[in-house]
Amino acid sequence: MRDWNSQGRNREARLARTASLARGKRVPAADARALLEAVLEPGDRVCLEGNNQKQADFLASALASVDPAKVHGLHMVQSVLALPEHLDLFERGIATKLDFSFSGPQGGRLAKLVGDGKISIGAIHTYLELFGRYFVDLTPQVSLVAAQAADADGNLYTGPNTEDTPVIVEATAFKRGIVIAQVNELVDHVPRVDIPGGWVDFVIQSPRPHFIEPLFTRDPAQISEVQVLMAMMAIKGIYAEYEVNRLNHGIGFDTAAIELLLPTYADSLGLKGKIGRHWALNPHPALIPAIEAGFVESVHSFGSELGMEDYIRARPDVFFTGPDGSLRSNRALCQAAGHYACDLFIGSTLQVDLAGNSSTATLGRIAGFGGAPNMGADARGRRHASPSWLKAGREAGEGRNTIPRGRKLVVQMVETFREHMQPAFVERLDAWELAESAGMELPPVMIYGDDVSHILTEEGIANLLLCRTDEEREQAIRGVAGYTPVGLKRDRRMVENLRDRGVIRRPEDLGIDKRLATRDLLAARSIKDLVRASGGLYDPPKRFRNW
Amino acid sequence: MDAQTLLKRLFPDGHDVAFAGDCFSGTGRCCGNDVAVVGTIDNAPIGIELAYRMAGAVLDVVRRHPGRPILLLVDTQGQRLSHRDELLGINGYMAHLAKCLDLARRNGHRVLGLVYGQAVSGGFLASSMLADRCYALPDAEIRVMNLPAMARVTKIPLERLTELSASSPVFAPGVDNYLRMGAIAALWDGDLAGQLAEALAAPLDGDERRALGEERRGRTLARQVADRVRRDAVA
Amino acid sequence: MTDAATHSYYEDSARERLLGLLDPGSFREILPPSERVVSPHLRRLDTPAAFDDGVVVGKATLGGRPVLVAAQEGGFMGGAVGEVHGAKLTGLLERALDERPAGVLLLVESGGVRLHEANAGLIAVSEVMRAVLAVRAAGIPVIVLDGGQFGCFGGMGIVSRLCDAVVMSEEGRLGLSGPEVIETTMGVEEFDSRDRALVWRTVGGKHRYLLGEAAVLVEDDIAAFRAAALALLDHAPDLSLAALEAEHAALGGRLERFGDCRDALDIWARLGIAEPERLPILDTPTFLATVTDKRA
Amino acid sequence: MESLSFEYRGGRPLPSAPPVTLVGVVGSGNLEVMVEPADLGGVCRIEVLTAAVGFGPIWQAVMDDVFARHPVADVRISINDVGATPAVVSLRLDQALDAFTGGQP
Repeated sequence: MRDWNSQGRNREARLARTASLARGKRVPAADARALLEAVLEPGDRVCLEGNNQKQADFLASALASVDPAKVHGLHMVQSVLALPEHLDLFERGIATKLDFSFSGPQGGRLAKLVGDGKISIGAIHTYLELFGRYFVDLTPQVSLVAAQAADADGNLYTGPNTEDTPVIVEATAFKRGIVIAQVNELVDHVPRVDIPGGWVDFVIQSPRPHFIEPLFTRDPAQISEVQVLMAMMAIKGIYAEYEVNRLNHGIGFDTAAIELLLPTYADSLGLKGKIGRHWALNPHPALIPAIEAGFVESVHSFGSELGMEDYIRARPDVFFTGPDGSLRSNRALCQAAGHYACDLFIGSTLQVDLAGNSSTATLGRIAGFGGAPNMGADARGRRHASPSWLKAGREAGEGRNTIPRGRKLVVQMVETFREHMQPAFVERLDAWELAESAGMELPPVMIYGDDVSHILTEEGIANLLLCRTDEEREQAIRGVAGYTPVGLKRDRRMVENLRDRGVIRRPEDLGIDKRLATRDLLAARSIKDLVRASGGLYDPPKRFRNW
Repeated sequence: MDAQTLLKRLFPDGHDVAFAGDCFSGTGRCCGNDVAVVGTIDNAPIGIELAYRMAGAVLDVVRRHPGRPILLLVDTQGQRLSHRDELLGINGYMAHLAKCLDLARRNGHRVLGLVYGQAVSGGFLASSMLADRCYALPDAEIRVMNLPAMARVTKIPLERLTELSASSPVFAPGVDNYLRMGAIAALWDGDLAGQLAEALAAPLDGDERRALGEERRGRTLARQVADRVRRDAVA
Repeated sequence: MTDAATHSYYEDSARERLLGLLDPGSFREILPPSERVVSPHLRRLDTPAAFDDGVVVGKATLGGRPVLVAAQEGGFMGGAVGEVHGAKLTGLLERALDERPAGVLLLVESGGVRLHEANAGLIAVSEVMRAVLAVRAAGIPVIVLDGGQFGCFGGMGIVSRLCDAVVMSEEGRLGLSGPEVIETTMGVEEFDSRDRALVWRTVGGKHRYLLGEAAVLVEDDIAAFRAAALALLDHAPDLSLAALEAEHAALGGRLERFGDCRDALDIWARLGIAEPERLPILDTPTFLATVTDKRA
Repeated sequence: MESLSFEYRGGRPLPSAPPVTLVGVVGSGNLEVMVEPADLGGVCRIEVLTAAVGFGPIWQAVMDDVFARHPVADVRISINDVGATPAVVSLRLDQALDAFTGGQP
C-alpha cells in the first residue's frame, strides 16, 4: 500500500532527533549547529532567509559550520547570496546546488565557484518566480529565517522588516517542512504576530541582532545636476503626460532625484494630486519631502529601511503598519503589486542595446536579477484600466489592427556615459559573453527590450511605444545615446524625423529650461535636510551623517 | 647624531639641558651667549602633551630671560596620528606652540632651528619652520611623505615619482631639497658651535625663504607670485 | 526642504561663497584665472591644473568696510596647498600689512599640503603661518570661515587656529590629521573614517565650538557666516605674553579635564550637558541654547 | 593627460567684449571652463587639457554641437578637465557661454 504521509513521518523523524536539544521550541544559540545537524538530511532543499536587507546571518554561519560528513549535498533555494557564509556552504561541500535570485556583492566569488564546478546553478530567477517555485517544485524541507522577537509559543514578530519571511514559512510549514527562526530577543508577548507560532518549529536567540543593510538610502548630496535635468524630463515628459499615479522606483540617485523634485518642480507644474500618489516602494528617505508636501497617499513596501521607523510610525495614513505602529512589509505581495497594480516602473541599468534590452551583467560576475524584472515587465495578464495604462496601450497599438489593450510604462533612465567614460549604450550586451563563459542557457537580461516603453537620457526621451519598425526603434535609441559610439552612429535625418513625430523629445521640446537644472531644485540636498523635512523623525544610520 | 652628542658639540662650554621623556630643555653656553634649548628625541611623534610642554618651555624663556636666543632641536616623525589627539584639538596645540615661538621672535629672541634627526610634516611645521632660520645636519631627514606612500595616495606610478625626483626638489624627501627650496638656510657640519655662533650674529630681514628658494632655483614661483599678490594694482 | 531664505555655504564653490559673503559687486580678484598662474608641478606629474590653483584671492568690502579675502576651493585637489596656492595666501596676508584693511577673511577648505608638490606646499604653509601672525601683530584681525565639504585639515588646520577666530557650521570640520589618514596609518580600530557620526562628533563644528576651538557656530547659511564675520571685524588681535599665557593655561586645563576622555560624548557629559548623545541631532539654535554656559 | 585644440570660423562677434567668465571646478568628473574675449581674427578657439586620454573624437563631436548652439567669434575657451562625461562638458560650456554672452545669441 502506498504511504500517503511519508513527508509527515519524515518530519516526525527529524523532530525526534532534536529531542535533547530543545526546551519547548527554544534552542540555545550554542546548540545551533547540533540542531541543524540533527534536522538536516543530505540532499535537502534548504531556504536560508536573506534578502538585500535582512539576513538570517547567525543561522547562515551555523549552517556553514556543520560537519560536511553529516550534512552534504544540500540544494539551496534562497533569494539572495549576500554573505560570505552563503558561499562557504558550497566551498565546504555542505551544499552543491543553487536556485536563487540575486547575488550582489558575492557575484564575483559565485562566478568563480561555478567555474570551479563547486556550484551547480538550477536557475537564476526573479523574486516572484522563485517564490512561486517554493509552492510548485522547489518547496524547502528546512527553512532558516530571521525575526525580531519570539514568544514562548514561537509566535514571531518581524518588526518592519517582514520581507520574505511569510512566503518562506508558508511554503515550508504547510508541506511538512521544518522552520527554524533566529530572533534578536525572546519576549513574553510579541507586539504583533507576523508569523503564527504553529508554523514555527524552533527558535534560537541570536547572540547578535541580525544584520540589516540600509540599502535604499541615497544621500541627496551626491545627486548631480545632470540627474536633476533627467528627473525634470521624467516628471514633465512622462509622469505628467501619462498621469502616472501608481508606480515603483528602482534604487539609485536618478530616481531619488525624481522623488526630491516632486515637491519643487512637479509642484510648480501644478502636478500635486495628479501624479505620484500610490507607490510600491521601500520607505525611501528621499520620499519624505514628497510625503510631507502631500504628493504621496500610500506606500506599500517590500522591506523597511533603517532609520525610517519613527517616521513611518508617525505617518500611518501613508504606510502599512500594524497595531504596534511599525511597518508591515512583505516582499512577495509588494512584488505582485508592483507587477500588476502599478502603471510605471522606472530604474537605471548598466547597459542598453539597440533593441532596448538592458542588463546589469558584467563579465566575471553572476549578479542575478532580484525584483526589477517583475516590476519592469508589461503585465500581460492585467485587465483593469487606468488612464496611464490606456494611453500607453493606445500609443503602442496605433495604426495596428489590434484589440484595445493597455501597456505598462517601463522606463530605463540612464546617463549616456557612466563613471570612467563607460558608455551605457552598446551594440552588444556583455550579458552574451557572460552567458557563453558561464554556460548559461540565456543571456541574463534585466529588462527585455519589448517591455521597455521609454529610454530617458540627458539627451532626451525615446518613446519606443511609438516606433513601428526595428529600424525606427534602433534610431530612436541611437537618438538619445548622446556621444557614445552608438549615439554617434545615428542617422541624423531619421533622428530628426523621429523628433518631429515626438518619438524623440529633447528637453527643449518638453519646454524644459536646462539652466534651471541645478541642485537648488532638490527638495533636500543633504541627509540633514531629510531629517529636517521629517520633523526630526528620520534617524539616519551614522554612516550617512555629517553631524 | 644623538641629542647628547649634539649638545656637546653645540655647547663645548657646557649646558644644563635636562631630559624628560621624549622632550628636553635648558640652557647652553655658546661663545659667551646663553642659548635656550628646546627639543625632542627619538623621532618623537608630536602629540598634544609634547606640543604643550614645548610651548611651556618657550613661554618660560620669554617670561624669565627676555631676549635670550632659542635653539629648537626637534627630532620628530610628525604629528601624533591618533583619534584622541584629534578629539582634543591637536591643531590648536600645534598652533599654540607656533604662536609662542612667534611671540618670542617679536619680543626680540632670535629663534633658530636645527634639524638633527627627522623633521616631518606637522611636527616640523609647528616648530622649526617657525624659526627665524632653520638649519640641518647633512644626514638629517626632512619629508612630508615617503615616495611609496605618495605614489599610493596620488596614484602616480612610483617609477615616475622616482624619476622626477632626480630633477625636481618639489616633492621628494631630502635635506638637499629643502635647502634648494630655501627652507633650510644652510647645512651645518664640522664645527657646530662656530656655526651656531655665526647664526646668532647674522643679520635678519623677515621671512627670507622665498627669496632664498628663488635664488637657489628650487622654488621659482613662490616669491614672484606672493609679490604680485601683495603689490598688483587692483581695479 | 531647501529654504529659499537660506543659502547653503556647504554647497557653494569658493567663488560662489565670495559672491554671497561680500558686499554685492565689491569683490576684485587679484591674479585672476585669466593670468593663468597655474602650478607647473602638477603638469609634470600628468595631473590637470586649475587656472587659480584652487584659491581665489582679492579685495572687497564687508558691511562697507575694506577687507582682503581668500577662498580655497575644496573641489580642486581637496583644497590642498601647493607652491602657487600658498604664495597667493601669503601675498594676500602681506598685502594687508600695506593696505591695513579692517580684516582678512580666510574661507578655508583644505586637506593640507598638496602631495604632488609636498615640500613646496609644506614650506608655503609655514610662510602662511608666519604671515598670519605678522598681520595679527599689526593689529588686523584674521578671521577663518570653515563650513565647506572638505573640512580643514593638515597645515591649514594649524593656520586656522593661529587666527583671531574660527567661524564654523556644524558641517564644517577642523583638525590636523584627517580621519582617513589616521585610519590608513594606525588602523580602523584607531579611527573608523567611515563612521561619519564619529568623525563629526570628533572634528565637526559642534564639538569644536564646545571645546572653544571655534569661536562662533552658525547655521549652514551664507548670510549667517557673513553676519559672524562682520561682527568679528571689531575683534582686536592680542598676541601678548599675557594672552598666550592665558591660552596656555586653557590648553593645560583642557588636558587635565578631558585628557582621559575617549569620545566626544565623554567630554560633553563632563561639561555638564544632560543627554550628550542628543547633541548631534539638535539644530543649531537649539544646540546653542542647550550648551549656553557649558563650553569648555 | 592629453591636450586638444579646436577652431571654429563663421561665428558672430559680440557687440562688446564681455568680462572673462569662469565656471566649474577641476575636480573628479568635472571641469573648469574659462571664456575670454580674444583677438583671433574671427575664430573661436577651444583649448582642452584633459586627464582622460583617447577621447578626441568625442570632444570633437561635443565641441561641434557647442559651437552650433553658441556660434561666437573672437573668443578663447580654455578647459581643464578631470574626466567629465560629455553631458557635464556640454552643461558647463552652455553655462559658461550663456553667462559670457549674457543671453545674446
